[in-house]
Amino acid sequence: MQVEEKFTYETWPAHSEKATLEAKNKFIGFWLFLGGETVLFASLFATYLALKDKVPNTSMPHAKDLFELPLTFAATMLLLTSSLTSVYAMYHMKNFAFRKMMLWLGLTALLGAGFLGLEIYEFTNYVHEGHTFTSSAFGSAFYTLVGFHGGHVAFGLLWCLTLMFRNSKRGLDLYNAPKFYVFSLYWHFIDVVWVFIFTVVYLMGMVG
Amino acid sequence: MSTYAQKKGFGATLWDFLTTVDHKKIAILYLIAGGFFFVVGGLEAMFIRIQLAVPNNDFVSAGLYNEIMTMHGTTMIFLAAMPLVFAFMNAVMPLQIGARDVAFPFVNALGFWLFFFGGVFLNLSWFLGGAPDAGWTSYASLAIASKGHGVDFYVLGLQISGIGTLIGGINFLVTIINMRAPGMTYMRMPLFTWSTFVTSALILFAFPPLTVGLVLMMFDRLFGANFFEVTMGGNTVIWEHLFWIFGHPEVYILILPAFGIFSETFAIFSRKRLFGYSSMVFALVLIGFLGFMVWAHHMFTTGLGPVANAIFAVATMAIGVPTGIKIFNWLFTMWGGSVKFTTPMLYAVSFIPSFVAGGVTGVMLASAAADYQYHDTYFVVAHFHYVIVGGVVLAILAGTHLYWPKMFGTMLNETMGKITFTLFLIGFHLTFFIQHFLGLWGMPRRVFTYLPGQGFETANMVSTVGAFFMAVGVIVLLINIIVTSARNVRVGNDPWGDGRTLEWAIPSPPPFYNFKQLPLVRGLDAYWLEKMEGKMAMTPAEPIGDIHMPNASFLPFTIALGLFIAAFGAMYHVDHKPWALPVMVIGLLVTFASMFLRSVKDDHGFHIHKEDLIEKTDKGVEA
Amino acid sequence: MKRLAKWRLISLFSILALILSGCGQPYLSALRPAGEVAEMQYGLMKLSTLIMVGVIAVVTVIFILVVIKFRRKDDSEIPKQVEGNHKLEILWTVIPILLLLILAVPTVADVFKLADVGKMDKKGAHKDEVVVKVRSNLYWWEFEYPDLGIVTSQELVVPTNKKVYFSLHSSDVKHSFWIPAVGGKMDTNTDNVNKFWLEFDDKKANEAGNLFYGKCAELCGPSHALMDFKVRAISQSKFDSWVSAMKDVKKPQQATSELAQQGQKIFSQSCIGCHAVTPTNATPEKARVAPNLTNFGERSRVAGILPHTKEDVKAWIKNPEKFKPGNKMTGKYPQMSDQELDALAEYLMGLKVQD
Amino acid sequence: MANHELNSGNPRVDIEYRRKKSKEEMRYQIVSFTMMLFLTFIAFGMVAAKGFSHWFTVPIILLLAVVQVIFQLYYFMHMNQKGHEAPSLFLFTGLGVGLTAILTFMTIVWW
Repeated sequence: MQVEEKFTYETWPAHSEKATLEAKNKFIGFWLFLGGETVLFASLFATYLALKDKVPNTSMPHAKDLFELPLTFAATMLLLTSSLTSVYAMYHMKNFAFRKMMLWLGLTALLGAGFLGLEIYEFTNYVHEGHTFTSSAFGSAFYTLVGFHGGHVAFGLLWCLTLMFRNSKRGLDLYNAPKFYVFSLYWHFIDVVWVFIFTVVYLMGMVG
Repeated sequence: MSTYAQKKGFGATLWDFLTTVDHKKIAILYLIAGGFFFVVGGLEAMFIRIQLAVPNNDFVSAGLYNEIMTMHGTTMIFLAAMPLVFAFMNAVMPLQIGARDVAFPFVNALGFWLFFFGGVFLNLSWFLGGAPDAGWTSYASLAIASKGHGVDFYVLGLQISGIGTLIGGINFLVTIINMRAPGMTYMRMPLFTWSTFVTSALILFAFPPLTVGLVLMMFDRLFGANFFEVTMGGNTVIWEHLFWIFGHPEVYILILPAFGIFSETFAIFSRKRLFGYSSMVFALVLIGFLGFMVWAHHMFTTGLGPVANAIFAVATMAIGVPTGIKIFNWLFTMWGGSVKFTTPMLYAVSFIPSFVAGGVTGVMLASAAADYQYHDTYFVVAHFHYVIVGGVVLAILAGTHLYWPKMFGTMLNETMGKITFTLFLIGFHLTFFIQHFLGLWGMPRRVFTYLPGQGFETANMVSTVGAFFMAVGVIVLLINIIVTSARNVRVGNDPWGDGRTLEWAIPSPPPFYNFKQLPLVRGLDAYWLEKMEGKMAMTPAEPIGDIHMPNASFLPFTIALGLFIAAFGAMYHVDHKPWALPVMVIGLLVTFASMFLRSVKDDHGFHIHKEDLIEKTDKGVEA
Repeated sequence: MKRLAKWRLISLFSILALILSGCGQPYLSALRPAGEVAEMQYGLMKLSTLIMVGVIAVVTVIFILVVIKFRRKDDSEIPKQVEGNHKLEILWTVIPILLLLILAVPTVADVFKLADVGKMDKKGAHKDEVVVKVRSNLYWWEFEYPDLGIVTSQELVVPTNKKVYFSLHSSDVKHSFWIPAVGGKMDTNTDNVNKFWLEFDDKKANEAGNLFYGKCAELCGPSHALMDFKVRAISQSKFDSWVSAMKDVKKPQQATSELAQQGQKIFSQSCIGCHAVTPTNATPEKARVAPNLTNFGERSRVAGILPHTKEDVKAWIKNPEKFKPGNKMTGKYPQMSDQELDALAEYLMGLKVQD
Repeated sequence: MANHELNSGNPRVDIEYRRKKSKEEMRYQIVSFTMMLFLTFIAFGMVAAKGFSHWFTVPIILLLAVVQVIFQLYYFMHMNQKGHEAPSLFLFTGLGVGLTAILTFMTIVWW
């Protein structure tokens, strides 16, 4: 199959994300990369758990004193919903509905940006309470873990926007379909990591 | 090397190599760069041995010795052994499975340039105020306390080259999963391909912990974090764990490809299929799996407690079983065979006793209570040099001789090869055997000197003499390479005459598209099967058609270059140099701009047309 | 080829000669165990070596047979392509497992035995165990006896034929505490206190001249190689009298000779800020920034490495950097004239608690 | 669920079949999403309520997280479909390695 071939609704293949050899490679390669990312985040989680609440003096805030449930809940809702919107985008890609796909992708990016905004707001709050990157081992570990995730979200945003910008005039073909698909995998993976962050860092931090 | 290549000037050739995405050319780049760093690391080793030849020597100062010792370990592991292994993987593995290239040719080139710039960055430390001096393990308390920028060079250099290795690993995995020729099932893959597969999986899971460890140390040293700052609540043992979660699989990342090369060598020069193929594959996978369960045996004396020590001791011993299986399978591959002692075979044969010696001391070290005596002494130094030199380096030397004709189309001189072998093997045992005893007699490792009167003098002198044998052996190899390249006698498809796997079925060096028609694989040792039926070539699995090839690109180079530049900015940012931050930003911009360019500019590659392929066959230019 | 054979022979002989030349020095070698712990570890070494030599023997026999018997004689011969042999493969899977089990059982037992330090935390007046708090510093060692209330440096003094418990900690970077002849090592971490025990055999201590060598076994900086210490292992009664002699030093000893008195004056001007000359552990650890010199005159080495002579003391004080690069003493005190050095050395060599 | 072989020969039938399949998949995905929202509510609610003991809450919220992630992986990331053998092998191996690391860091890093 030629990658630049023009398709119609009828001829669009069922698995456009895996229709060519390049696409298959991309698909498997990205999953493997996610396997590696799992170990990366696990190492960061491990470090965080080992250094949780390790502060040089008792006057400094612990996890319990810092975190606020409503903020985390709002961030969680944003990211969860963005996961659903990117599922919708993939649904429309399958049906060769380019405009709709772009719409849902745009929504995904918007939700992601909202999440990032909340996270930045949250971090500035903590800094005011004396919990900074350099104030304690706990601080370093917290910002590194959550910041790594935030960095992934930011990179995902850039990626999403680049994809949308580059392909806005072109429409769907077998060259860019796997790209959109792989992006959606990435975005779901970010959500997976976040599920563990809000559970292990925030909720377990609040419980003590 | 390609059929399309005309006689070109130096500039054009250079540009060709800077932009190539061809796995065979990238293999040559890995071979050259890895070979260069191997010589650098070897020189460092010679300085170490000269310094230790006599007690209270002052050939190098204490501080400089620590830098040399650190760089010797780091260079040999990250910049010599791994890239050399990668060279063979790149050169041979796609051919062995009948693929036209790796899955991501662009990423393959990017991996090389990241490794290369990381290595160059690390070695620039010699000229920019001193190399890292905290040992290749760079334990946190000492590494954090280390003054100057040495450890920063270590952290940033390894980070850059580590990313290169990681994406290289993913690339090989996808290639093997997706791009095997028709009929090439998993259980028909040559053992070198299997070892590439398992090794790449280990890379995929082992490098992220290293990345995290390096990030933490970078944050601590450059950006004021407190992961390892005990007074701020930090903990240095975290580094030890992260490093060894990576570090132990790393040992297998090096040794498994060596097993692969030797498996091929034994089969080829015994003219016999590998004994117990399935159990060999099983053993490979098992070693890879166990490799992740044993890292804390490097930390027996850290004080993890008896429960942890006991568990990790027993788990470590378990690795002896699959390794033993492999040794006996190799022996029985030769049993009943028709063994020809070529240079690669000599390395393979001498590998068995050398590696067994290293392996059994490994089991001795696994016995935790006894390890309290061995730990951090010359016994350990002897052990890992027996495994790494007696395993990995011998394999690299064997592979160099074995695959040289496939990579360059000309054979290394056998006589000189055998001279190298003899000198190197004698030197190796002379250098390291005695070090077992030095350790047991009470000599700690990583000492820049020792006091007279402790009984260490003679043994150290013997060890130094041995090192010179090895050095001369390597020099002979270099001369061999120069002479061979100058003579440039061309060879055919199967220069050893006993090739068994697909890479020997096509010309040496192969055309840049590898296989004109993908071969049909009918069993293990596909080419051997055809030869036994009297055919001289593989049966094609497809009609001649257009071949899709990737375009060359300069972007891998610039992506890596950007990170290289940014690393300088990050490092000098702690000195409050006004230019540091701009340099970092510029570097990152170069990287991200290149990545952006890559994603917005479509790269559909090009096609070699069917007519061109047929035409050439008719003229008899390429088979 | 003949020359090569000769070389092989020579190297073989030299290695053999070295092995036969002994098992190292009695005061230093792990192969001359001088206590329960080292004995236990030596036992494991022997057991594992025995097993391993067995394995090597089997491999060697097959190896030699193969290499001799199956050389290619005829270039056209094609051997039979054997797939494998399940019986053989099971054999060389099961036997190694059994061999490893033989090694694993005593290993695990010993690991737990060596980690048994329950007795050291026992409280109360009847405590009979000797406990030593080891604190490692950039290139020197401090030994504190918390139950006895005394501190000494560089030279550990212990009673023989008795378990000595150690608690280990580092005050700067990670080091590792190792007395090869007496038992395996343990790291001194910056994060936590590690604990283990050793036992010093009386007879073996006598053979070793009652002085064992101790080493730092973890890379800790430029002078890692020179971070040696010594262990004076003496009988219980001698140990007791040493302890009471140490305890008797309530305030700095007064020098007797005129030269030494001069030296003492210099010492109290330039040195006492870091070096204590009383053995009490009343001062906090952080303030103890240099080796305690209470019984310096009785030690066997200067700075842990130099011969114990007046000349070496002078040379050391004159330029410590020359002997231990990167040490913390260099530059902490004013330059001294030869006359001052002479006086200082005289005073220091006179610092003895026992006659 | 989804099918690689679409060989009825009639494109119209194929399309309709595929549309139906996609719709069906979408329904599963919406159900998963609702479930995930629900589980998140429970988790946050348990912590907000503060009435439960630590030993009760922590395992439950961890379990809820695992269930959520399974929804993500199998429905949103399509791991329930064919052709995901290599992905799941590598993802779960990575998970195994990661969990070993986490277990270690929680047991033998501090004394």
